[in-house]
Amino acid sequence: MIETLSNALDWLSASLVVVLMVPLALTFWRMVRGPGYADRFIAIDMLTGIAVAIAALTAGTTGRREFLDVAFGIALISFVATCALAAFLERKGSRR
Amino acid sequence: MSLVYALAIAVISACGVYLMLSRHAVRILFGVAVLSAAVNLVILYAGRIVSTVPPVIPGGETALAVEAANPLPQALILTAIVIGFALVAFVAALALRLHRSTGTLDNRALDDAERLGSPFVPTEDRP
Amino acid sequence: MNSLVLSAFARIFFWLMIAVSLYILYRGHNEPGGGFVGGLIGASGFAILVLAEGVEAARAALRIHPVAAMGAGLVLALLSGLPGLLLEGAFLTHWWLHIGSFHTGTALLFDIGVYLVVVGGILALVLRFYEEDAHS
Amino acid sequence: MIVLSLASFMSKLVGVVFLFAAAVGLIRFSDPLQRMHAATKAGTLGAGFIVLGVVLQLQRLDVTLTGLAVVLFLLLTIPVAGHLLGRAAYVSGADIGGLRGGDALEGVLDRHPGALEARIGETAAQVEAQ
Amino acid sequence: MRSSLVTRAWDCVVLAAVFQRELLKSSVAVAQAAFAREPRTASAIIAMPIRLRTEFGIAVLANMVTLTPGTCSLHISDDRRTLFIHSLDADDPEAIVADIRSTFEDRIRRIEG
Amino acid sequence: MPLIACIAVAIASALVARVTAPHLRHPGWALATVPAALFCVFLGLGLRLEGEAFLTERVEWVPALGVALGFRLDGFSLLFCLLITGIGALVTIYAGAYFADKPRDKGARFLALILLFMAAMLGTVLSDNLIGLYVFWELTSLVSFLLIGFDSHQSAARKAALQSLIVTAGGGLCLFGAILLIGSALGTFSLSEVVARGDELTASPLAPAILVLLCLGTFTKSAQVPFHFWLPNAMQAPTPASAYLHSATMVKLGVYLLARFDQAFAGMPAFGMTLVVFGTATLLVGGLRAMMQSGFKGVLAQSTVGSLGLLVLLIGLGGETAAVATVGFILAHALYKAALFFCAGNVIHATGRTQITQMAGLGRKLPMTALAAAAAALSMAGLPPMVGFIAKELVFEAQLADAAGTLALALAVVGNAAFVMVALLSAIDPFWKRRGVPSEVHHADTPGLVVGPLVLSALGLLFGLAPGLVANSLVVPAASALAGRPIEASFSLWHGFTPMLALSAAVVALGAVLYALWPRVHWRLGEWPPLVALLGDRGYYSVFNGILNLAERSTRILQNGDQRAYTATVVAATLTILTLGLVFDTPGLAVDIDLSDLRIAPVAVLAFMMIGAVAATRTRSLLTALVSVGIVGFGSALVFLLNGAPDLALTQFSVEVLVVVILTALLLRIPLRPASTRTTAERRLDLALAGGFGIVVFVALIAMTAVPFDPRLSAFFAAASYPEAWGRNVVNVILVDFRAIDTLGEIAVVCFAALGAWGLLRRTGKTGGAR
Amino acid sequence: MIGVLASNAVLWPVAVPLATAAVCAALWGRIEAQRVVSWIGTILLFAVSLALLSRTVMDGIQAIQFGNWAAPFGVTFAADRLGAAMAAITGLMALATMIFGLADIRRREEEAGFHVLFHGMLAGVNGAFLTGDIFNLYVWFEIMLITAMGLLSIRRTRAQLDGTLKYAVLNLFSTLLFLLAVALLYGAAGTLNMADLGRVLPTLPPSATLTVSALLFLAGFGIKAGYFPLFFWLPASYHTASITIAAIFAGLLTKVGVYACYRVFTLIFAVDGSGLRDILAVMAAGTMLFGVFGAAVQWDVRRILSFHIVSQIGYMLLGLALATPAGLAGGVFYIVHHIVVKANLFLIAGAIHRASGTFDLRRSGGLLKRSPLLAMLFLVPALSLGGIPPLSGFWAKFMVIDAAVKDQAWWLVGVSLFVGILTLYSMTKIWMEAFWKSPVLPREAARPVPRPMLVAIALLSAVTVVIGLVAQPFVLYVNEAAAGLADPAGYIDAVLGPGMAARPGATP
Ligand code: NA
Ligand code: NA
Repeated sequence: MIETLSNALDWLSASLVVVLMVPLALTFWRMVRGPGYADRFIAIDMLTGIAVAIAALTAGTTGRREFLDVAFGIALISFVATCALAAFLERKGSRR
Repeated sequence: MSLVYALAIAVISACGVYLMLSRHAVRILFGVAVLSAAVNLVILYAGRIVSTVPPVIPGGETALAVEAANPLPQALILTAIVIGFALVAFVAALALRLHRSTGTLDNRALDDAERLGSPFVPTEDRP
Repeated sequence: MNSLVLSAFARIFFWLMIAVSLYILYRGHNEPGGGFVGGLIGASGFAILVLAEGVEAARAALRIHPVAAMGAGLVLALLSGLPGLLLEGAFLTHWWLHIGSFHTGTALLFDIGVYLVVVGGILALVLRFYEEDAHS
Repeated sequence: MIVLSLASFMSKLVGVVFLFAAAVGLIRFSDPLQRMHAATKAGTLGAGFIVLGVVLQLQRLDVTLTGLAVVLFLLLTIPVAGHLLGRAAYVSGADIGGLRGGDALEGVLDRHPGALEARIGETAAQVEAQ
Repeated sequence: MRSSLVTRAWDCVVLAAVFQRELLKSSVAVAQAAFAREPRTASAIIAMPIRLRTEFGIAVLANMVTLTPGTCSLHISDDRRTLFIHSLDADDPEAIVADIRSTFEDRIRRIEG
Repeated sequence: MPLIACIAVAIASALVARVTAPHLRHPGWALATVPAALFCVFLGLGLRLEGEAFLTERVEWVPALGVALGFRLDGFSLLFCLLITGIGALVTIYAGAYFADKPRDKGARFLALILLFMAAMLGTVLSDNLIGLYVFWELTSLVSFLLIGFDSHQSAARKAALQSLIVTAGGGLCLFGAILLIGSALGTFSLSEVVARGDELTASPLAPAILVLLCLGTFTKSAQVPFHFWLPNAMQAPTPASAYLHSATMVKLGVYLLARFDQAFAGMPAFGMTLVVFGTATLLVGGLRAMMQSGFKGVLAQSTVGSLGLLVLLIGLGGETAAVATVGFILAHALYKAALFFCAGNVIHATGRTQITQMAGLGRKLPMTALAAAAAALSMAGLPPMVGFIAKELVFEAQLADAAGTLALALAVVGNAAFVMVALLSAIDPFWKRRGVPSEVHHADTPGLVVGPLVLSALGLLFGLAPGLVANSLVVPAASALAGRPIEASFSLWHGFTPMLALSAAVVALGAVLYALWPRVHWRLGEWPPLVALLGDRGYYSVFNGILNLAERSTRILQNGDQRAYTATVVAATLTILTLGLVFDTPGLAVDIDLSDLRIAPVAVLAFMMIGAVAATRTRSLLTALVSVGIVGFGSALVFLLNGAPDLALTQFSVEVLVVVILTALLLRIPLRPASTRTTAERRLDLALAGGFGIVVFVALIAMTAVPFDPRLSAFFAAASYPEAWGRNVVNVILVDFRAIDTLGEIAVVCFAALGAWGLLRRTGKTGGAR
Repeated sequence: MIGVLASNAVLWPVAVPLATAAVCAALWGRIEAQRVVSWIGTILLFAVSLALLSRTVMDGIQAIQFGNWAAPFGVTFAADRLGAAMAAITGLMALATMIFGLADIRRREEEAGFHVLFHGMLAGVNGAFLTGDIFNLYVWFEIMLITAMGLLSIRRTRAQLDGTLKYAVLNLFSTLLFLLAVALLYGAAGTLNMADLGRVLPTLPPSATLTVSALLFLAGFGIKAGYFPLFFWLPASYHTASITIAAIFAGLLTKVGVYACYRVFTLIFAVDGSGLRDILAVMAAGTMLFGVFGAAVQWDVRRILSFHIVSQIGYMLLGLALATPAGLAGGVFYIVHHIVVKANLFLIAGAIHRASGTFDLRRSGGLLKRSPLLAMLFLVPALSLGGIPPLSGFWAKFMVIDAAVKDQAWWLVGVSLFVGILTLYSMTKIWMEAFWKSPVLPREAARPVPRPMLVAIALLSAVTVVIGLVAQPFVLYVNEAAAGLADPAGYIDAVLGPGMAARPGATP
């Protein structure tokens, strides 16, 4: 019984990655379709969370810490991209 | 699964080639990036995509598990990613410099190299 | 970018990233990471400085010229192969020091070289791309 | 044991739901600033819950430390990122249709009257001139 | 009048806990809004006078504001006296300001000492 | 090794001349000692040759290619060697005097070239190895080019030089082709061996090709129709060069080689017929064009063309008499034509004029020149008692003896009459013509300028009076060498009343008539467009310019300056070869497709990547494109993440971030929505090309499914990573240890790319821009 | 110690320039110090490349395994006669161009990283010549590409930037095709070591993957090498580079593409008995013909020479297309000869520019009087390129065309001969316009040719003359090199261990 439940949970955990494909698709949609540059950039920022989530879930399903390390790296570094995008938007978009 | 990978790689590389056929320097740059990504996937594909286990030897063991992913393509891709990045960065710098120097990135307006010493351009017209 | 929030946190991010990058560099031989990823994260730290405080601040933070850093990294990577060449007869044969279950060797030197090249190279790129156009 | 598994799964599930909500918000909200609320907050929290779930699932010290570090980094970076993006959106003249309750920033920050994408959409020559 | 180090450390812990709670509340709110039948349409940018001494304190406040329900810091005036906040809820700006003041700003001031 | 020594001395003398001539008081006389000495050596060597006897020397040069410096002196080459060195000595003296009033350095350069040319000539006629022969052959073309363009400030000289080089070196390449074919057919490059194995040669399937290429090579050199035009244009060269190269020696190389091969092609009648046809045509064209000229050197040059035609005709004929006639005519022609050129040079040098019509009454002012001209002209006209008479008799005899010759005989009479006319014109008009004002001269005869013509004319007389001097020592051995067997031939002044004598008389009479007509017809003929078009170098220029036009058009099309056209062509070419290869080289397409391992998440990510890639191509906004490309990159990171490659995922993700950092900085400064750069048609074509590329990639990838994977390398890394390289992250161990050199190269790329970008984006206008 | 250095002879021609580049980069901003290091590096490179050559001649194929990891697991460097010759000629080119550069390279170019990029490029070139690993070859190609782009654009004139862009696009495409080919090959054969590939591939059944891989190699290398119809980037860019750089490009870079073709299509894939042969033959003819056509219509010396690179590449490709030992030998001879000659001609173009003030032949002139020594020195490479005996180019043409004759490839023989005359024509054009013709530009435009330029030109001309006059050892050398290419068993054994070539199925 418990084993069955445990197995079911494992299976469900694994399929959570599949579920995450939906927010990923929506985010991509926002990235490509905009309409504004700000919208696209916000969507790109959102990718960080999804990427961390997928990495973490993979770590969970495989039981390997290496994937959590990836999440760790993503969490840290993606911020730079957001900064760059914001800087771009502010400088390109401002009156100057 | 191979079929899906093959299809995706084919589509992505076709898009890369299409972008590279543009006359705009930055689109060409994007083409290089896309085609590079496709080729990286080809390397992964060539090593046979069969496993989700990372090729890291767990503590306490001395050899990689049999079911681990093929590490060699990963190492090759890593090298290729880095090289691709370096090239993209250089071409971006080139594009920026081109724009600063000529005010355009459209290849139809960029003919300084072909005009230099061209027999088909009148002498007094040459830079 | 003239943002108080960013500039107040920039140095924290910078040092955090440098620290993390060194950690990732160090442990790369056994876990995901290594000189390249470490270098990328380190360079990102500098990129934060560039974005928050400008090009000069980042240059000052590196202290040596980014190109010289790349050169030094490349030299280091080459040098790390020499002990193996002289002692084992083949270039890039790494030389190991074993302390119990702890192993370190010239491979780490090599990775440090990679790290330096990546940090210097990417910083060079970012600096140039974020310099204000003084002309044009 | 099974309790932890269950908790872990629930945590992940909550995370996924939050991420889902964030993505839906990203699609449904009417202007960039509203969308940003969804992305930064719900997205971050969703990721955090999932990491927490994995920490609960694996129950190892190294995983726990790494997981905590991930959450810490997310909490550190997301608000700054949100702040920067929001301000940039505002300055660049992004179309903030939902802003009906007043704009205290008007006159404080130099907001461009037209959205960037609208401006460059017109002619390339115009962009050249700026 | 600076409070003791111990007090300030305790305040930090409290602040962090409060912050977690607020973050949770904020996310739930966003999730609700996202799935709501009628997506909200009216938001506002409001100005909040701030009384913090240090830049770092201001930055921390701004970040916390961002991560709390329905609000996001957009800008800090050049004289460091006003924080501009985007609020998803445009109904009662004063209440929002008062809420932020009580949950975050006062605590941060205490930690600043 | 006397032969090699002779050639070496000749080459060395050229260098010596270049260095010492500017410092010598009489460089011509001094340097003439070298050819004179060589002449004596060859005379000495010749006296030791009897009948078919010959002298060979051989030094290996590139034995790996079958190339030796093989030299062979027989009667025929002896004749040439004596002419080359003997006339060479006189030309050297003459050139010294000719350039006496010019800057010394210029004279030195000229003398050096003349001596170098002599060396090249000697090498050609002495070479037995065909490759060696070709080396010297091309050297003569080259020196000829330098000499024709010697007055390089004149565009006419440069033009003529280029023309001669194109024709003779182009012909040289044909000769080269012939030589390679011969080597391929017979396995040897030895000329004597090839001649000895003539039957094998003619039996070879390559024989027709060899014949054609050989004729092209020799006809160009010896100015045969249709390559006759370059030789008269070559008169742009200073006269000593004209006398030496373009009348007496170099142009006879073609004849020399044809004569050599005559015996080898004995079994192939087409060879003889070709020569007769082209030789006769050349004889007529030369004669006719001589009638059209009025320049002194030009007239002589045209008659040289005719003479060369006559020689080729003779070689084409069979029989012993033809061989003797060939040899005799070569000898006589060299003597009189060089002498006449010297005389022409003297007149031109003294008066500064070039047209015969502008010259008059020079007989008293340049008496020695006039005397020499008269004697040489007698020989040329084929009048007794000159050697030219003997030669002409032999020519007619040979023609009468051969069926093909009889056919050409009538035409030959006309051609020979033209020679008579030229002879009369050269000997009479400039010197003794009454009409017009006597020309002014800048100087009288000088010893250096007259010794050459006088000696040559005197020899013409001497050999005519005493043919025995040369008959058995020179003519018969040479003819025997050509025929490949000992020949009993009569080389004497008087044969009695023969048909040949009658023909000679007719020729002289006809020649006299032509001479009388010349003042009235030459300019009319010379300006008659159809004739000019037919006989001039218009054909050459239409071919030449045709090729250049083709070149220009192809270059305009191919290298059109359009980047997209380049890329499109490259992609199209790549696709073409891929398609050809797949169609012809792959037996079917084996695939092994398994859909049971389908996982949804990677499939979704791959789908997103495809959509991203397509979106990147669809949008006109660079920013949207950047975002779409970002999807592809981010998608790769996820694919890596989902397939057990955390290192890759992290790296790809980090790289994506830095790409955003850099590219946004780029996009900040450029228009984000550039106008479209492709027309709809171009876009369609690009779509087709890109689609084709995708299909090929797809085929290659699914075909891989049927290939079993060889996991040797990965298995080794899996096993050795920790025990031998002390690392648990196998990917990283590969990077820093197993394949560290890759990584070293990779960081070098990063270093150089960053450095290049650093340099590209340095500030302008300041030094220290590298900061 | 000496023993270790000597047994790693194949390492140094790569390590020395790479280290030189690295040290120069580390000395950033200190131009004088960089110059000293750069010179030491150049001389050392010349020395070690000669040492490698002599060791290869004495002891046969030199192979090293990096990190002592046995092939095919690690990365191998191996020098057979072909590789050693290429490395040696690279050393010579480096020396000559550095000498020339004394009078040509400006301080501003040095500040922009000339020394780093120059030695980096040499490392890339030598790495490509000496590596025995197909993926590693890709890495060296990229080093070459990136340094070449840096050097090409070093003066940042508009023409250089435009030229660099055109260079970049097609060469990036080329390297991507190359990498794709490597990936497919790895997927089919499971190994990257070239000797191992040569051993394994014959045992594999034919597959579309392998066919596509082979042809992608051809296309990728073909773009690099400037084959028809893939050469467009070359005439669009080479003439914009400053002369020292153009000379080393002209000499070396395209030849790396040709070399790679020779290596891959002898060791790994077989040309003979496949459709490849006809494809190569058509490409060779087109390369010769359209290259020389392009050259014939140009008036700018650099452009003439650039198109001639293409044209001459056709002869080298012809050698490979024949796929006979004689053809390969001719091709190898052609490569070696042409590197020297073409680099020299570019150097002379620089000297012509100095002495007459222009690269435009129509405005040039009078150099025979102004610089008779230069005129003499010009004739050597020009006539050699034109195939005039007894210079090096004659033997090269002789060997290639003779191989075509022996192979009864008549139309190729015809095209080769025809192209020969047009080659001579365009060399003559330079001679007539720049040297013979009276000067067009005023005297002030002309400057005396600096001594270092003449020294460099004389050095290379001397090499051309020596190869021409003493051709026998060179012919023997390339014959052996070609024999090694035609039968790669020796190479395979040297890399994988004795007897491995004979056991295609075995696992080392
Ligand atoms: Na070249
Ligand atoms: Na050519």
